[in-house]
Amino acid sequence: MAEHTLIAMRGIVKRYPGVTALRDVSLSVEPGEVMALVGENGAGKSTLLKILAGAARADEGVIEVSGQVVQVHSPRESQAHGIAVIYQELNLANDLSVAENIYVGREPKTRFGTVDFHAMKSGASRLLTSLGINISPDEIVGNLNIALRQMVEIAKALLVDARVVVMDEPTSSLTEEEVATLLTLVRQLRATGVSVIYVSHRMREIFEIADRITVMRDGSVVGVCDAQTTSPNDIVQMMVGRELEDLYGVRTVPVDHTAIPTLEVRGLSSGALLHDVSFSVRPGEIVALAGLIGAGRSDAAMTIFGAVKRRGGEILIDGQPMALRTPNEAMAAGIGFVPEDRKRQGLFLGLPVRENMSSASLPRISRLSVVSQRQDRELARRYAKQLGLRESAIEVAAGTLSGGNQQKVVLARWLARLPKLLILDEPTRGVDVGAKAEIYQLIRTIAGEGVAVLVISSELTEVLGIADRILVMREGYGVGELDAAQATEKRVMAMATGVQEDGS
Amino acid sequence: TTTETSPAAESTGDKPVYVFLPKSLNNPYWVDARKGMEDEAAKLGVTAKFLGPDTDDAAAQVAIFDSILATKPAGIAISPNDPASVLDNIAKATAAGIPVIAWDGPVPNSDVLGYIGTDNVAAGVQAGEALAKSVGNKGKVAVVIGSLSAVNLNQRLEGVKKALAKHPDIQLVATEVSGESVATAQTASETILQANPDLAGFIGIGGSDLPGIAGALKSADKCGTVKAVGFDVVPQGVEGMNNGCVDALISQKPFGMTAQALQILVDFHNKSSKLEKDFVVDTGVVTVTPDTLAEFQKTAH
Amino acid sequence: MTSNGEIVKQETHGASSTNQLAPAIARTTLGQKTRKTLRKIVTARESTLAAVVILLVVYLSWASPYFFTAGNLTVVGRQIGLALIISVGMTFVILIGGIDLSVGSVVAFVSVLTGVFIVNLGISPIVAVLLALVGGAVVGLVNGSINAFMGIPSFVVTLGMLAVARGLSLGITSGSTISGFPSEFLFIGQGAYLGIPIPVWVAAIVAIAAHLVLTRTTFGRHVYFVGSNEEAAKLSGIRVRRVKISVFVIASTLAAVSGILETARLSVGQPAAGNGYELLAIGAAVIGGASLFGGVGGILGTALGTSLLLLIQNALILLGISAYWQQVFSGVIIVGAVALNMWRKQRN
Amino acid sequence: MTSNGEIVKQETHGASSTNQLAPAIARTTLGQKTRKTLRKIVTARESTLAAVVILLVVYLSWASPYFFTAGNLTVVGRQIGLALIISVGMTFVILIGGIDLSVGSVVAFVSVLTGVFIVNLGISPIVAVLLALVGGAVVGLVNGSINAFMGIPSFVVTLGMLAVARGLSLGITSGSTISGFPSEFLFIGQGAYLGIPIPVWVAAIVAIAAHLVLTRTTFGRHVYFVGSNEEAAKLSGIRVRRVKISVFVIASTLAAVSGILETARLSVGQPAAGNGYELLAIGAAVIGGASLFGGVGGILGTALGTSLLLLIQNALILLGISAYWQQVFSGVIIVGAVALNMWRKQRN
Ligand SMILES: Nc1ncnc2c1ncn2[C@@H]1O[C@H](COP(=O)(O)OP(=O)(O)OP(=O)(O)O)[C@@H](O)[C@H]1O
Ligand SMILES: Nc1ncnc2c1ncn2[C@@H]1O[C@H](COP(=O)(O)OP(=O)(O)OP(=O)(O)O)[C@@H](O)[C@H]1O
Ligand SMILES: [Mg+2]
Ligand SMILES: [Mg+2]
Repeated sequence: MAEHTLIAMRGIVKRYPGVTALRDVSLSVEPGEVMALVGENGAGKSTLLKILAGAARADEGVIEVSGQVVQVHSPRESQAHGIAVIYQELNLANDLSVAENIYVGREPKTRFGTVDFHAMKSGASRLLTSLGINISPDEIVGNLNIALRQMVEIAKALLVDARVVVMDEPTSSLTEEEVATLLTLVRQLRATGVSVIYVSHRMREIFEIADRITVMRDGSVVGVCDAQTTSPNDIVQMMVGRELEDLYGVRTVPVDHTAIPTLEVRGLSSGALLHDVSFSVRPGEIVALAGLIGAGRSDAAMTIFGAVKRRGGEILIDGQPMALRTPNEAMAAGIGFVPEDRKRQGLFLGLPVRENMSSASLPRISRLSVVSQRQDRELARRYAKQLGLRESAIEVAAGTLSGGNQQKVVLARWLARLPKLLILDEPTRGVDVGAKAEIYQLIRTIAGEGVAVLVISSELTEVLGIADRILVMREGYGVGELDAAQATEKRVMAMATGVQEDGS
Repeated sequence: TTTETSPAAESTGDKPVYVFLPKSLNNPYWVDARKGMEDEAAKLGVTAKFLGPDTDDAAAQVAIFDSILATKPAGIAISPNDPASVLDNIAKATAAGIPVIAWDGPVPNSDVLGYIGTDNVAAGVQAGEALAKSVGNKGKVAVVIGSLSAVNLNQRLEGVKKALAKHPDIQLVATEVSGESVATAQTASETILQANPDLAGFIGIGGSDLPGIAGALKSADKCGTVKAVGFDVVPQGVEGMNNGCVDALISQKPFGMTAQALQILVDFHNKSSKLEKDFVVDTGVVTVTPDTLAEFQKTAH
Repeated sequence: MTSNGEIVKQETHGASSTNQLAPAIARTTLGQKTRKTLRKIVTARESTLAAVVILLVVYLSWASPYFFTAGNLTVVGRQIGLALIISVGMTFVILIGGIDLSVGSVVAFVSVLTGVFIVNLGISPIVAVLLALVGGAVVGLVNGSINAFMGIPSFVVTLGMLAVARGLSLGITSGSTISGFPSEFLFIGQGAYLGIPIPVWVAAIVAIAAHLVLTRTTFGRHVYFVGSNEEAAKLSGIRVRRVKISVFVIASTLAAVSGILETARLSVGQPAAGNGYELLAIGAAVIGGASLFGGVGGILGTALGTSLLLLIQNALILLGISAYWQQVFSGVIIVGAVALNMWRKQRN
Repeated sequence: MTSNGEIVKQETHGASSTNQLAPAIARTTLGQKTRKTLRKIVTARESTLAAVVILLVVYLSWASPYFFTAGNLTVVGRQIGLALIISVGMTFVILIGGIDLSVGSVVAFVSVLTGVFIVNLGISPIVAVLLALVGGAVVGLVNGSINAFMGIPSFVVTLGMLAVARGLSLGITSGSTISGFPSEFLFIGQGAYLGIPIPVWVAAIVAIAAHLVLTRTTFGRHVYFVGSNEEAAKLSGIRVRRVKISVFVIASTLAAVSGILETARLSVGQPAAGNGYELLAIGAAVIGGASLFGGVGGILGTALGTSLLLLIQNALILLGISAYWQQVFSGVIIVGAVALNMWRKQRN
């Protein structure tokens, strides 16, 4: 190759108080290649990319762009080198519109030097349409759900005339359709000579798109492989340090189909998005809600949990109709709920992980309203261990954890509460394969103990792997139910998109 | 532009230090008071400090009083924001052998050695009389007062009302607060003028009130038509009088008052005072009118 | 100041929560357009507040024969104008999620500076005014730089500056006031042009300019962005520090403008000026819908908030409410007006 | 109040950012433990501020022969105590991301109420004090309910209440002050127990209790949760409204406690009391590290902030700094102290 390596990071070291996030990491990206970056939660992927983006400073090491050593002290400087970034933790202004977010810092100007809102809106519309997203550019970002915000973040990065696009888990909350669109886009970028650094925990995507794969573990690079000559199992082995045979596990205790359903909803409606949805979950059963972005799955979950006002229908817990007007009432009825948007709905970012974990179980670990420090610590230790969090992470502020580890904290909060109905909205968003297997195992275990589980997931393989029954939703309606045995990806997709009704 | 007659952080080991505790600092009235004190201190060759809160505030004044007690001054003159609030500290000072006198405002039922100043009620009566005279004993009048809760201002108001009560043809139609702000005083006066187009006269009770009234009269072009009476001969009052916007000023002679008060304190410190316990030195109130203004200014300092 | 419709229409870009999205179809007839504009006005964030202010004006015109007179409108207008100039600056600071407690002290500082320059030093009024403005701007520069570079919360920085600027004013004058300004200087506070007081003109120009800056320029958009999500703003390549410093300079400079006009209006430079103005200005912005967490708010709301606060003061005097009870009324009215606004917003 | 180490050690649970985690190994020797505790103290959020306060005390003891005298310490202690009681309540409000501007007016309201009850109506002091406390609590209940149920920003609600409570105090008394309290009542403001003024005892108890509530109880956790992320708190089953209302009741009740003590100290019930206390209290909490965005802060920080602010006032008088320039010094010192704290934190 006559050309220079496009991006070369050499000997990068990054220390945070108490943690060394990166130890002597090197990474190279050639022009027009897709370099996948994989590794366990907390391996240092995001940190490495933030350093490349100028959002964090390396303690040691150099960055070269086209063979030139460059200083990247701010996102501005990084942008000037043609680096565009899709951050893992979305960086959007919730009070502003979609168009304004996409064009921030690059606003088109009119003849008078003012912002050309017209050009901005039409440009944003075009971009979003090319991403297969139908939202108004005037919509306030704060009103969008996390998947749509993810798409806005993607659009924002694509606006830049970049030489390399960094994508840190762009698909963690997207469904198959959007993922397919995004991968097509990545291919188009590659075809025009733009490089892409692609981070994901979904192996399928990695092997679909990557030219090379860099594997990180514990702050170091443990290998760089050619995607053609490596198998997913090799990568998982390198990441986790062991084979993963059966990711999803198998049901050991059969579901009692005669038992009174723990949860039954009849004709549930709420807001503009949920219409007449009915289904039930029996003790020990794992039911999944599948559908596309905006199908109303999260709304259904939020409504059951009392976080969204119910406009119609009935909710029965153990056969008893319940009002469930607030999350507090839902919890009293034995419901637990892991929301989809951990940053906005889940975490107390500035508070210690320990307090985050016990926040829904305080009555259990306190006497006369005084929290038992010992039980508090024990609870945190137990779940940190179960979910593969370092014990030293217990006292740090939740906001300093890696994305996947933050997700584990929210999961721990609800596992610790021992509910009889657990609603999981995207429980494994951003979680690495190893931890995923642990989480699935945990879900299996509590289901085995008789807990009813309602899972919402955008990853079809996950839905198929774990659910006993699948309810498919489209545009706020329940459009069909499938037994695990009958379900295939094709059938679920067909129902979800409504392209080819087969109505079994 | 320092306050004291001595440098800021001098050692006060042997030299006696006298402290004056005014109600506040940010009012021209206190500028004259301070100058009187400074001139006298220079004359007597003693150190005197002028320490007060930024704005009228009883608790802040007591906090300063508290702190100053620790420095064991040779004598204290206090102009209380609220007489009851300083009783405790006066008792402590007296117990520590520090002579305390009330100045500018009395502290009844206290351990103070005596009082030098004016009678605020009497001053109010004089102001009321001056206004009655200037409006020809009839018509609507309005009051602008710095604060509804300041003891001295309430006493003046009481005097004003007492005087006006003797004139049945005079009606008090509005009492508004300025919060000791010239801007608010002017705003309130302007609005009163709107609501009472036939207003005959104004009285400004606090130090910032007359300047505001004068400004309002000027901007409404009613100088001379609507009479204005106020307290303290402050620069803006004088200017207003020269412009024909102000008709009478009630002076409490702050300059002479502090000078005399310092002399009294020094005498007490030196045990040479001929004044008895609970003395009252009435420094008198003067009504200054445009005719007597020049004369007053000559003699005041 | 400007026609209501105009402002509301632009305002909805800002950070409104109107969810009524018109379909993407471009073929809108004229009738549709008018209806759309109308609906936008009615559903705009500020519409209820505007309605409250209008109702107050109507009520006052009915209840007091003196309210709707040229004289009183001039009086109220000037007061609103002087306060609005400060509130507009405060709005910028609040929009980035900051607060500026020092504006009142800046008024005092500038009042004293103007007095010293013009009266004591005999500098020509125009030069003196410019120098005083520079003085105000420097205060803002200090506030902004400490906030942006040291990361000290703006509340603390400006609380310190509140004391420092007030202390300087007291120290420079030893507590005395400065009078004896030439009449050409006094004109800018007391005079009128086309029957409208100069401060009203200045306030109108300031408010319209600020509105245009906030809604139409990249700087304005960046102000909103920084306030909405500072981290995201930084990652998007916005020079966050520069925005912050600019915003504090704007706030202080506008406070200085108001301070100069007030000095001219009162004919006196005084260290006691501007006491408590910070609360009035913050209150006006927040009543007008600005969020102290940043990212939400606008000049139209602030103008309405300022008007409401000062109209209430005017009303209580005109209606002859006892001074002892005025504050009770004013507190209740303020909360009531905002409650109405909230209730409307939630129902939408 | 209590030994420094104790508090610091507990404090780090609150919402600290110390990331120095001891290894998980349980076999810690005594020496290690001491070193751990020491390190925790040194790296705690508040340590630099504490160092500044200690340095100030040391400097003052050296610079002024009057500072470290029983008399002066009593004086400063009482001032700090009275302010701290209010600041503690304010800390609760700030922790949930709110603000309470009405505390100063509550002091006035309660001061007047106490006067009316004891002097005018002749109610026995104990009953009168309890009634006055209820009065204060009711103010908080109103603030909290309007904020929680109508969603009106606390700034607006308490700005309204600032006016209403002050207006009521003025209206009830027609502006006059009330004196003539029996000496058993005055004792709680002027007296001492074991040589330490009663207000200091009260403040110490309040501060320690508040610290324990915030760090040890479920309610305290809820306060931090609500301030850190209201949405997440709601979804964790926390009754957010209840927490909000409680917090405002706490703030108002503590302001009432301080108001009663101050009334006893000044021997007078006055409608002008408490003017500007809100800024002092908010300032103390923020200087002590609390964030106005909620979720960050603690009682230790607030206590240090309050001490700093009042020590400066005392120092400037003792050192004989001209009253006209004192504010300049105090502003600079405040910002300087916080800057030091920031700088230390960033270096860590
Ligand atoms: N601001 C911070 N302060 C302290 N530690 C941090 C901070 N940011 C990251 N870390 C630590 O750095 C390490 C690497 O985190 P990073 O986010 O890079 O992981 P990751 O590989 O992206 O993981 P994931 O797949 O979960 O996103 C983690 O141990 C994390 O706790
Ligand atoms: N086209 C759209 N334009 C604007 N907002 C939309 C659109 N589609 C969905 N939304 C918003 O996003 C939310 C989608 O609902 P919900 O989150 O329940 O769907 P979901 O099936 O869980 O989808 P996802 O998998 O993306 O979370 C709704 O609250 C709606 O306001
Ligand atoms: Mg990551
Ligand atoms: Mg969803």
